[in-house]
Amino acid sequence: MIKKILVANRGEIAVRIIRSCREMDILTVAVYSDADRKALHVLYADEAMHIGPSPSVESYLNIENIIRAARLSGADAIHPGYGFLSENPDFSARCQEEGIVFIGPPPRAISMMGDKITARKTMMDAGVPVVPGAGGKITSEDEAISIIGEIGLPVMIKASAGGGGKGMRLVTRNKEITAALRAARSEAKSAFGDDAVFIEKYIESPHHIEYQILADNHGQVIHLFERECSVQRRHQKIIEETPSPILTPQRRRQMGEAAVAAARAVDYRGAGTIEFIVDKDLNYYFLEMNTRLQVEHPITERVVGVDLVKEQIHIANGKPLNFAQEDLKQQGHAIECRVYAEDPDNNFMPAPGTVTHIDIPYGVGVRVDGSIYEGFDVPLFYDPLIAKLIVWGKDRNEALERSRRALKEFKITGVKNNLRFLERILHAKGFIGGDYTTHFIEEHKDFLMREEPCEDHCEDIVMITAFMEYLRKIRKASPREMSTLKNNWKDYNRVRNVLKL
Amino acid sequence: MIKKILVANRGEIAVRIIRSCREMDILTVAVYSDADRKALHVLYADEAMHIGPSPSVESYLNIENIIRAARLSGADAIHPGYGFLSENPDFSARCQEEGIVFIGPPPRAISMMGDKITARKTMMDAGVPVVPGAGGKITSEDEAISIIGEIGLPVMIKASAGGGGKGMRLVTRNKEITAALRAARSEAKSAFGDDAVFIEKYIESPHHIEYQILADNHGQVIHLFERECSVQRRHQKIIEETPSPILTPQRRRQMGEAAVAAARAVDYRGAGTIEFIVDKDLNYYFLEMNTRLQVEHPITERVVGVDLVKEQIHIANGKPLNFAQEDLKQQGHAIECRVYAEDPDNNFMPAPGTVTHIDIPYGVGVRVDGSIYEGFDVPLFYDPLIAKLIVWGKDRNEALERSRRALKEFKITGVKNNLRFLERILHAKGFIGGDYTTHFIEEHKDFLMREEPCEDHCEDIVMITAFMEYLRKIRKASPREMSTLKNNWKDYNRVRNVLKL
Amino acid sequence: MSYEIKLQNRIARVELLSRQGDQLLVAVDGKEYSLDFVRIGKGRYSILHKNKSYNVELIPVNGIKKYHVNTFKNTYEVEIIDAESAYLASRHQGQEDDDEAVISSPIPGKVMKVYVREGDAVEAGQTLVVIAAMKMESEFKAPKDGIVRSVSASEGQSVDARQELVTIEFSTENTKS
Amino acid sequence: MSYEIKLQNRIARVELLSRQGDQLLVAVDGKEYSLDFVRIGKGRYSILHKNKSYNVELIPVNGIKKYHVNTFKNTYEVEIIDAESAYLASRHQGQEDDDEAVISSPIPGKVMKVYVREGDAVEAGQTLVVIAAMKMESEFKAPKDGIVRSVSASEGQSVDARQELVTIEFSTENTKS
Repeated sequence: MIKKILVANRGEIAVRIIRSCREMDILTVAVYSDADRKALHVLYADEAMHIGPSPSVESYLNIENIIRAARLSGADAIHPGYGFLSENPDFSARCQEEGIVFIGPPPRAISMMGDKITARKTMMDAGVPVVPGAGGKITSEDEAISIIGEIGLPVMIKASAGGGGKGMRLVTRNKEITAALRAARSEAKSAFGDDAVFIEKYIESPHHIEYQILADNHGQVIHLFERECSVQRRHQKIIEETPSPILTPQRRRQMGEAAVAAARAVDYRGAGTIEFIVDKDLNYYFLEMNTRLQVEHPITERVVGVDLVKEQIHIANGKPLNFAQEDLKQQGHAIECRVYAEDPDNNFMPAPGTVTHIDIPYGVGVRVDGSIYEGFDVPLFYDPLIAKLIVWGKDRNEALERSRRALKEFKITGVKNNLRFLERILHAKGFIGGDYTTHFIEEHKDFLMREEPCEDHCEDIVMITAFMEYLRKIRKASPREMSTLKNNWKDYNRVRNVLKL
Repeated sequence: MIKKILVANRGEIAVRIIRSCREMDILTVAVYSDADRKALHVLYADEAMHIGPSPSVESYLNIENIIRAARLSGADAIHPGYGFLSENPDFSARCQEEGIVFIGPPPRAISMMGDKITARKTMMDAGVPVVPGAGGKITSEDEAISIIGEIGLPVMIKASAGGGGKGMRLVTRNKEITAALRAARSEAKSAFGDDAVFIEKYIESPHHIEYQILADNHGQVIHLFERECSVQRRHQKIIEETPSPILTPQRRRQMGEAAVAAARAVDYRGAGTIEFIVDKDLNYYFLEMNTRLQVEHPITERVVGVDLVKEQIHIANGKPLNFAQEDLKQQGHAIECRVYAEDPDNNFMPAPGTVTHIDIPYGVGVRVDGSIYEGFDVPLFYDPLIAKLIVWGKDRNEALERSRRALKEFKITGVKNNLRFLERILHAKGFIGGDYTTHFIEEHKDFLMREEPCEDHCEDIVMITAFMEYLRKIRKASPREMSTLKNNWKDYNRVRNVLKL
Repeated sequence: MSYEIKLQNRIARVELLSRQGDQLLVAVDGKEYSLDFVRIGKGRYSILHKNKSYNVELIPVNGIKKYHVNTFKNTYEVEIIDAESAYLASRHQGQEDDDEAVISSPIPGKVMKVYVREGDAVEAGQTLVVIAAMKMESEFKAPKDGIVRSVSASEGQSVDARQELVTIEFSTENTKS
Repeated sequence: MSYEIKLQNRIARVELLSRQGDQLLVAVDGKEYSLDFVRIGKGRYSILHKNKSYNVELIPVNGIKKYHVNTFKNTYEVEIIDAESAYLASRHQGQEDDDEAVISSPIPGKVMKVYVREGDAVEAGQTLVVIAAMKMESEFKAPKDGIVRSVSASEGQSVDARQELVTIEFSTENTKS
């Protein structure tokens, strides 16, 4: 049984993992880079160990330093969180060698799902639908052109080793093929050190829908239903919800079965996510598998009623899942809003800085997972995600209304952030309707970027308040101005009194 | 349809009601006494109106002032919260006269349930079990003695108009009867202006279990299952949970049916609670009905998945309930801990003061409803309840573990409070076992009041930190001391260096 | 640089031995601690000691010598004893065992019951008065055996915070000093 | 006692006409407001105006004249314009329409792409460089039409915050001033 877990991550996910460990009476070891000595996960863990300079390659991605920290602290398991080393098969293998439990899948499953072409082939063999396209890596232009002829335009050219939108090119016209192919390969080369690409049918009006799965070491694989993740900007998710507003019960079940089949095909263990692309007719295609916990896992936790981090630890402990597929149900509706330290007025550039003030929403149906506190410097080295708002309602409408209420209460000062932008999304007709695609943000840019007008006298009230605060401060500084003011009051009152006579 | 609600209350419940109104796009009017100008409900509402001096009789209990505030603000409905005017039939009637919707039951239901003897008789007629005892008010001593003879000792003598433990006396021996009777009557007289008492069989090892009910204006009455409220001190609830750890499915269903019958017997409308006393053999007896929302309603909201304030407003709007009894299920387990501004080291005396610092718990399964903020003065005029921690888990064990985790994260400084006492309760074997009675606190006093020893070096670390903070401050004040310190360092380092040679 | 520090009932001498940036070497009653000591906000510190992570929050109580202290697990009262405090403490020592007690309520309220009269002999723990305040009734009891010297509270009366209610003169083995 | 206050793009004169305890009478560009005005904490105010409840939080930005302001619904930037600020603002007026722009990244990162060379003509909105920072790639674009005067960034290079990447000289109808 695991007694002490080293959390090889930072930010909200490290804090979130430590919370569940605490509830299970498991000790935790945080690791930190130079930039993170004051980070919340360091403060919150039982122990903390320094693992290197601020750039993540030298700290959170440094396998040797993390393994050393685990050995020195006597941790018997490592939880990798998401990002960083979570999908690195070498790290998983290295933990095995060291006799440290890696809370995640075995190296082989990570490797098989990490390479898009292997994954695609494995899924086809397992009968899981994949997007029509080429089955192997393409290295010559002629081959590419003939394949595109077979599939038919539009197509998407993708880096074989890729992710995050890098090395991706959409081709809608014949004359674009060569240029797009070259651009994709050069981008793939520079981003991943590998210029192999593959070609897929481009899905118009696509929905990004993913399935949470859990697989134990005793042959049981179940899914915990879907998450709708189509609200994206630059392939980065912003708002997720579950259940998906577009799925039918029948399609939900079919896709769940496909997700379980996909996980079984790589002999998966632990928690993972099967991402599907779904077209407007609800045809679904395997996109990729994330062999780790997702940022958006809390909406599944809320609607299915399962603590996924605890389940990961139970599985790592060799315990069988203590529920079967038929025990699980979706109860109500949950929405997650991701709060980023970024500047909506400056092309959503990451905006690190010092948090001077936070108001966090509370009350019925509201969960907040975050990593900031007043006085904290959001470092510029890492992902700008600083908090997640997870809201539950008995149905989608209540979840929406409650999310709006909670976002209104949510204030972060000192660090530019997307809170007001998130509010705008929840007021957009396209989102309220529920049938939005991954093009949603782009298509609604004008509405989403518009400033909400100030109602009533609020601007005047704001100016008055700033004025009064300023008076307060200069009075403290110079008592002489005070007496001038008093004289003014007298004069004014005299005038008023005269008028009243 | 209600468009603007005046919330005739203060504290956490006022804030909680406003939250649901906001989610429904209903405007809110807060009311406040002199002491409450800076209270959170005033800050949080859309509008706020002053209704009188600090003592509640002159403000929150002042019907005229509240009605005037409702008229001036154009509110079309009043939500009374709990306490104050929530169970005052005159207030409910007065709202009706004024054409203002009272969000609560009609005056008749409040009156019938407000008088214990009428309530008892009504319940007996409706076939709801009541505690064996006298059916009417007792005004002579001889009558009392003969009735006690019939019921058999032990018995409880209770003020007919009472509540909150006032005018209550337990009699276990014959020779105590006269003295107890006199004491109860005199206490009843002074507390309620009425010395009528009644006599009931005293239930040993009693459990306090209550049922939440909802009744619409279309004849539908349903229950939302039970809450176990046996952790009490001086008849004041401290921790509540649902489901009750002692009920069997069969008994749960029977008591639910009895609760619905009880509400039907007074033609109840809105949200209400039927309180039962349950003995060790699971015999249950009607105790009283609270014709309003309860402090502990959030645990029902969490486990049943219904926002009770919204349901109250729907019912007040004349809408039929949009779920039937068979649609409702208990999902997982919820525990509420009540945080009071009180001094555990001084007999739990209410302890008003200024909140200098708060750390509120977050994360999976945690809800906080509160009314304090940093800098807020907890006034001494009102109930010392300042926050409620509501925690959900997939089963009782997880809810317990998570509550402990959340309580550990919860810190309130500047105002003495019972947070550490609550933590002790959740570690008490008697509570963990689940079969605790209303005598729990009394019986476990020694365990609950014990200080948790400090592990490791934490006391030394605390002293070092205070020391360093003090140095920091005196250095700012007198740079001269600084130089002395520097010399000391030099000396020390010199010594160290010599030793290393 | 060293001071005596009082934590609850314990007094220890704390001495800063050396400091290099965030690295402290400190002794508490001679026991040495090597700490990574970082200030994360006003009165808030993060301390790593042998990799263990401690968070300590200090909330000053009247001035700079007394603090409410929160750690993750406990809360404490801590006081810095320097020359001036030490002098005050020594002066106060003699008065610790007072021979009488004035019973008063820390908060305003209404007197519900007065159980004693002037001249009554009372036992430790015996209820003297009942005050209703903040929706609760609270019983005020005799801290030791003694004689009621005066009763200023009357039933039904409203009382202010710290207003005298009852004064008890304690009985002692060797009678009065 | 009055000052000009700037809120986003609006400037108004705010004048305190009278004050009785928490009751203020204030004019904003001559429009009178009667307010119940209470300070609830550092930079935090509760204001009742015709019963409407407003909460305003002011977070100072460098000194006492500039604030980030949070209300329940919006966030603003507000600046007090007194004699000194007014002078600075007038001095700055002439420079507002600069004839060149230095493109730099607000945060450190790595140069992924440089699309222009010295002497290139660029159009408003055209991407000049791509910087990877905080896990994101960001494109830096030309704010107006112009000519690239210098390129200091090279692909693969790490850059500091505010380090010059590209300088653009803007094209203008009436050429240079």
